[in-house]
Amino acid sequence: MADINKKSAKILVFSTEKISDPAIDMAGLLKLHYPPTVYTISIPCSSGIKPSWILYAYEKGFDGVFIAADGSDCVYGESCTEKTGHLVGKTHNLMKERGVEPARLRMAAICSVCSESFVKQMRTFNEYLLKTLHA
Amino acid sequence: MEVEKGKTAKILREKLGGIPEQAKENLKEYNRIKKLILEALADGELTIKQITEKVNMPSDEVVYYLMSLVKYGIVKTGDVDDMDEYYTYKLNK
Amino acid sequence: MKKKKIGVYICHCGGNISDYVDVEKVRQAVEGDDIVFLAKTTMFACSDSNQRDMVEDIKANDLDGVVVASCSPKLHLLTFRNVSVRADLNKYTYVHANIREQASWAHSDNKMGATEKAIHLVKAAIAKSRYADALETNKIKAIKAVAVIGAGVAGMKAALSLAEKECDVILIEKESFVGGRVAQWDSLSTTTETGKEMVKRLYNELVKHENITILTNCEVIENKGSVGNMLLKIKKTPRYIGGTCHPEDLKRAIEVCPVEVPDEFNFRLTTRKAIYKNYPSEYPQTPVIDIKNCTRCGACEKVCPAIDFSEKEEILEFSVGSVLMATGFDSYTPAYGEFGYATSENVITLPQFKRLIDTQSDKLIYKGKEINNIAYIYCVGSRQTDGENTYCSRNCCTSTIHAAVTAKTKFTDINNYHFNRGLRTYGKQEILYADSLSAGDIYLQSYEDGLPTVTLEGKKTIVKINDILTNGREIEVEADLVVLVTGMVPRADNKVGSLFKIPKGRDKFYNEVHMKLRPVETVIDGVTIAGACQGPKNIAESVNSALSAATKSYSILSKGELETDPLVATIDPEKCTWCGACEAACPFDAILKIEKGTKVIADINNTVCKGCGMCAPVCEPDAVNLIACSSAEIMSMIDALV
Amino acid sequence: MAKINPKFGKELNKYGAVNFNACYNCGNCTAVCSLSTEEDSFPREMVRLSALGLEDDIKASLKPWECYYCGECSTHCPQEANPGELMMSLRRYLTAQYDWTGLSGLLYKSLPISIAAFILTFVGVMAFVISVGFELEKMLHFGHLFEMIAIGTVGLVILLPNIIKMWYLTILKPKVKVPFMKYVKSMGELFIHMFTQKRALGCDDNQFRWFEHFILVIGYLSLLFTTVALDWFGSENLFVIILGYVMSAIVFVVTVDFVGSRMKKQKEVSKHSQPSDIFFVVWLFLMGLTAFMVRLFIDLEILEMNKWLYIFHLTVLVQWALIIVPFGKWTHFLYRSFAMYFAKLKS
Amino acid sequence: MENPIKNISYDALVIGAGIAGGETALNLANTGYKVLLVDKELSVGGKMIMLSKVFPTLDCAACITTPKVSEISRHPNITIFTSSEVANIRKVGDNEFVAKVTTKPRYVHIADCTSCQLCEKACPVNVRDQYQFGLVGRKAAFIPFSIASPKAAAIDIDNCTLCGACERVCPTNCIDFTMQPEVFELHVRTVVVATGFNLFDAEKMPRYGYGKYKNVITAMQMERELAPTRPFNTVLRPGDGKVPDKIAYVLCVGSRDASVGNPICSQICCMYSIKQAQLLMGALPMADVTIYYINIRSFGKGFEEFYQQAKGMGVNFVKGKIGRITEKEGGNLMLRYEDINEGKLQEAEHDMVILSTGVVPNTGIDKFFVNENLMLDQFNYVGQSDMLASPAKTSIDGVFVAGTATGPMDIPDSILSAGAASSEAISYLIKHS
Repeated sequence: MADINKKSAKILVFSTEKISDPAIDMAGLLKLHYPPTVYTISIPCSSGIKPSWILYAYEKGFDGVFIAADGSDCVYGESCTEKTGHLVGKTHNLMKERGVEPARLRMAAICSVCSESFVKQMRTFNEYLLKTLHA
Repeated sequence: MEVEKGKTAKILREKLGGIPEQAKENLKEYNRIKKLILEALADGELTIKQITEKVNMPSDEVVYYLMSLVKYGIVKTGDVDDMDEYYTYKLNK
Repeated sequence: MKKKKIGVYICHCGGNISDYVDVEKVRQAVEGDDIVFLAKTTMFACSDSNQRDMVEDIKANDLDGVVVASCSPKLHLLTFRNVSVRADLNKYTYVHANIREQASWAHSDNKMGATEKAIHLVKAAIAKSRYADALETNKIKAIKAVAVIGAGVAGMKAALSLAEKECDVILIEKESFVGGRVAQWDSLSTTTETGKEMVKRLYNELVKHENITILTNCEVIENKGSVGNMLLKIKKTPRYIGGTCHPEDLKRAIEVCPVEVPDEFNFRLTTRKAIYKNYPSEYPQTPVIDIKNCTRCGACEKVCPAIDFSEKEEILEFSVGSVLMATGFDSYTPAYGEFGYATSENVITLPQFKRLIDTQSDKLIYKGKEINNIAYIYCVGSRQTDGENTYCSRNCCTSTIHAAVTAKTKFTDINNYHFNRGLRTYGKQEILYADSLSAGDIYLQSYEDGLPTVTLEGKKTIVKINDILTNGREIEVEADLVVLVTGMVPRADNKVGSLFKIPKGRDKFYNEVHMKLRPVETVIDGVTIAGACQGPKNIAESVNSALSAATKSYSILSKGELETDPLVATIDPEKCTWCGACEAACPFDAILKIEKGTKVIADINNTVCKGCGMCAPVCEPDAVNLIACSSAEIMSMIDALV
Repeated sequence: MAKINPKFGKELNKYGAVNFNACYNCGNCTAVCSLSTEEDSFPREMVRLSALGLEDDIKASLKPWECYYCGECSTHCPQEANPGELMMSLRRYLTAQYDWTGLSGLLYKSLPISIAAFILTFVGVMAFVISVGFELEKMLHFGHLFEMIAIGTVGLVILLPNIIKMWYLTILKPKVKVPFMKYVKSMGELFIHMFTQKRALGCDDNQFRWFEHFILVIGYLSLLFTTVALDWFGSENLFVIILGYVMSAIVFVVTVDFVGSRMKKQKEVSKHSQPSDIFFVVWLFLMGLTAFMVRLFIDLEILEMNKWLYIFHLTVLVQWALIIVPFGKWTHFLYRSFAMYFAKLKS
Repeated sequence: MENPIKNISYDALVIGAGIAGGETALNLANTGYKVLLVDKELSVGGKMIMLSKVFPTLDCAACITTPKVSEISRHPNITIFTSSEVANIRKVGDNEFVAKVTTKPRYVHIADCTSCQLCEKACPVNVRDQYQFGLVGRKAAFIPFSIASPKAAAIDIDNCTLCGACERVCPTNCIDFTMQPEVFELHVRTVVVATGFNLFDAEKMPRYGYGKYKNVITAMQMERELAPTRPFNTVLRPGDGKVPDKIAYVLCVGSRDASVGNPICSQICCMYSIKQAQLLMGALPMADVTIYYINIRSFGKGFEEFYQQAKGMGVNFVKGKIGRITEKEGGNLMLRYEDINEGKLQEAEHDMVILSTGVVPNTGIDKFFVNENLMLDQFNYVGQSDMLASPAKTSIDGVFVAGTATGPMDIPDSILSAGAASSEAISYLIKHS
């Protein structure tokens, strides 16, 4: 089993209950495969993620963190994109301070039907992380 | 009338004066075919095609009875052949 | 604190999960956890018998919480919360793990990986379960009144249905008259009643109900509060006609009005004056002055004493418990030159054609020319392969055939040529198609990659097609009139939709929560959707959805009280130093500044807070946490996932 | 490039077509037809051409003749559009198109004109019998003469030019190139189909219908041969007399069955029978019956009665030879065989 | 044994516990009305509960039906009578109906059954399982299907040999052969007819060979083959157990066909066939799936996209109605059709054929009403007295109709129609309270 898992990086995904969760669920429904070491924690809105959580994830051993943001579809209002962007910027700074490569945090808007784009994101992120961290 | 629990079938049987002919026939037929199929499988795994030849019955009947036996856990499904066409079936021991 | 005791159920989902995830292995992996009292696998966790078993397990073992690992929580979170409730647990002690969509299905190519992931996911759920405490829902008073937005047939029927259920109804129409699209049609398919008669009948029923307030010329401009108690601000544009206007006076007023503008009611086929009424029996009976186009020349005032330019715009306020959206659709406007639209004078749209046949008698005349040969081009603006509208507009096939048959019956010497992409007269509408065929209508079908073309040759308008039904031969028709069968598109003006933050689907129509489980509800609590604003529909289908939405809105409010989610933000008064960052971040005005003892801190209005968590990351002292998504919980989940 | 003529349907209705416009082009008729092939797919194609009114294509087509009307397509048509009857109507329409005199079209489309024609010929026969003073001998003699002249004239003046027109419409006008040798080599096709209707054997309905038809054709042709070439009514030869009896009996027995089923209109094929169809079988039946009776009366020497019987027979004969053979349904005997021949040329 | 007629009162009687009847009952019950839900089958859930996945979202049908079904089963305001049929309904007042309902004996006391399946194991009988559409057998003592509700055993008395084996093994003694039919006389204030539809009997089109050719099956049978509780555990041809690789769908079997008496379009077959085709492509990646159609009717929300998706996945769509099917040696089938795109007659060989049978009315509903006339429409569906403005109203005041009893419709439309029927029924109950 270890062999299989070595081929993929550990990625923590913060997804949102109403928008990106359905897309990730649909990726499963459509049997669009991505590495099984991608784990999802679902929260109401991507602009509610605390930078401390992300830093904690690296500390605990996650290779990468991905924010599946609501984008303009957010049910809580259009300010979500801007706020999520802001907190990512803040986290990047904190990461730099701690010597964590900022590229290990990625964000993309995943709409509720963006299953394919989610899977693509996961695959490229995984490849990137494997190349930079496990090479 | 006090009815003893667990023995009510007898009461109905007496009331009806026996059991329907068709139910009896159906059971007999099932037992016969079940026996044939199980005997055929006794020597090893077979595909439905092979069972059909062995028991000399229409293949759709074999499918029906065999699948029922699979459902009841008496027979189990083996592997599919190289052409991905036919599965084999074997006794579930 | 006493150690928690929870039960874990891992679902096979009849193979959907167990074909790829070794559920027994998952069970064994979590069995030993200190708070896991029992761990079981089940064929269908959602089945009635398993639910019964769960209730028994909880009661018999005095469990404090339950974790079910099965499909997406979208499907069964509520189911299992209810199971917990039936076992006398608080529903928030329930935690769900999604090991189907996010494990077995997503990783069906890697059974070991899927199993490993499932184990982690269930462990994370168990970690979360440690923090999942009993929460009490907020009970709030629900105002037994519904605002129905849009007074088309769907809105009118919804209003009637609610009024019959002893709900107060505010029926709000942006236009000056009620009836929406149906008022624009005379003949309707499957009935002898005209659209106008149907609107009249519904209106007469509406006015019988004292608990219905009909507001025309009105728009919702502000929405405060949330389900149960929503305060709506409504802008009412004046009609500038006071009281009742004598019909003769009105006639004269219209005559003297010097302004002529394209008449939207007739889809710009004709013009109307600045003072107008679309048809005699229109409701409300009072005409209206279109103030945007009025030049205030005062000519009408002189002939009609009821006209009153001193009327002012009003702002009305209503408190309602729920909002039912029935804002309808727009008809697709073809692009310039699309099948000759706007470039050929013989090309019109289906709604225009329908108005044309309604307004003419004996002979069909368009632009002074008698029309005999009519070409209908289907799917204009629908089923686009290179445009945005990929969907089928559902109703246009039937609507076109109905219009074509009506034209043929009403006028002499009409030849109908239908250039279609495969007829979709579903259900009983098939009979209409058969009738039109028998009557001699000719249908030509284009290949998906070869739509018909409209060309102008001198004054002639030629429609050409490679007809599938004639072995792909090129066939041409010289048409006197080309009717573009335009589909339904979402309303271009979506101000009211944005006001209520109603999400849209791929097709840009309002999106329901679930097509089958919750077809008239939106993710916004208390806001339901009805009719064609949710997607293309015919009249009967719109009415069905309107009545469904009315039932849903009513059932939210019928008890006079409702419960809101306790999953809101919390403030740690110790840490809070009131900087105002959270207040600025909250899109719902749910954060207030309060004085607590000597300290000024933030406070959450629980009924308004939607629990989005936007306030949490902006808090420098980390005083804000979301219930069920607190830092402690998230971090313990991260621990479990690693 | 083709232009639609929506009025064509109305014209076709006059030839008996019913409800073919209802077709929604599912192709079921083509798919259930046992004679339809990948190379020759019908009847939907003909239904479509008719609905669009593409007359030139219809005139150039031989497909209507390739159908032997078993009725399967109509029985199973989901829109009840009667493709089988459309094919029948197209055959009538084409017959009218091939006929240079235009009389076929008139007779098909108008029952009153048909009846008038029958009355007119009857009047002619009466005028003749009055002119010969009701003398049976003279009538018999003239009748025999008439048959021979009529066959020759109708054949040369009407039918031959019509066949040429058919050839023009289906081969020449659509510019089908056919080498001369093919004309010669394919001749066999013409005769096989003319006498056997071989193709109809491929039909899905019972083979009995084909057999009946075959017997009828053989019976009719033999009867024609017996009366015309062997002068049955005048002959003393016992073999000829018996042959005539047998042949006429066959004709009238088979036609009784045909008339019967036309009357009952139970089978799909006879649900929509037109007057022209009924005239054809009834007159055939009457010819068989009266011929049989006339010879019988001669043999029984009931000569006074026979006068009237013969007048009846002669009337039927004249009407047959002057109306039904050149302009009526009889022509399908020729057109069908030639259609098979031409189809072979085209293939 | 004499059966006492039981008198009970309810606010509403809902006839038919399919998705429409169930939704109606829930809506009524949630607003506080007492509902009696009657179904002739052993389980509630109607046809939907038998399906594999549903278009266009591909949710599994069980995932949508089971939560509804368990909500219905548990609702304090809903009483369910399964194996029960309405004998007659009499209107006795302005807003009162008396319905006579007969319940066939199940020979199992539902409340005591734990669905342990020991009886099933013990039963020696094997008959064709109606819930698997005859593809596989079941016992005479059986649980209808795994997600049935009530999930309790039943005895198929017609095929039972009364050996008593089931009784002997039953741990709770819930099997009872002395059960008698019961007759109830129910007082209700309103009636909702949600009797659903029947599927066209494919044997009425002998040219397709259904019943004769074993590898010609109906779409409902394929639905079972694809469902999680499938009879063969994979997709096989019932003729010889081969994994099919060239599968054909024949659309419009018994719909849009006046020659078999059903001229209207069934409105669901195109979509369910496309759905099954997609599922088959998933289940048998090497298989070829061809759909023979007249017109594809993907008219609903997300339907057209679903159709295009199927095309993208490689499902073949051929325009042309199948005229005849003939069987070849070895069980393969020849399909004869005109390829409309080419205008040519074609023959294609497939190893399995699925007949997408249409929707036909469930007849006899009008006979329920003894002193009122429940009008039917020209196709024998329940007539709508005000089709556009009040689609749920029937010719009888106080009797409403929901779902496919009024004509073919898909699941979302059935649910909306049920919403409308419940709205009308609630308004009626309030008006007459």
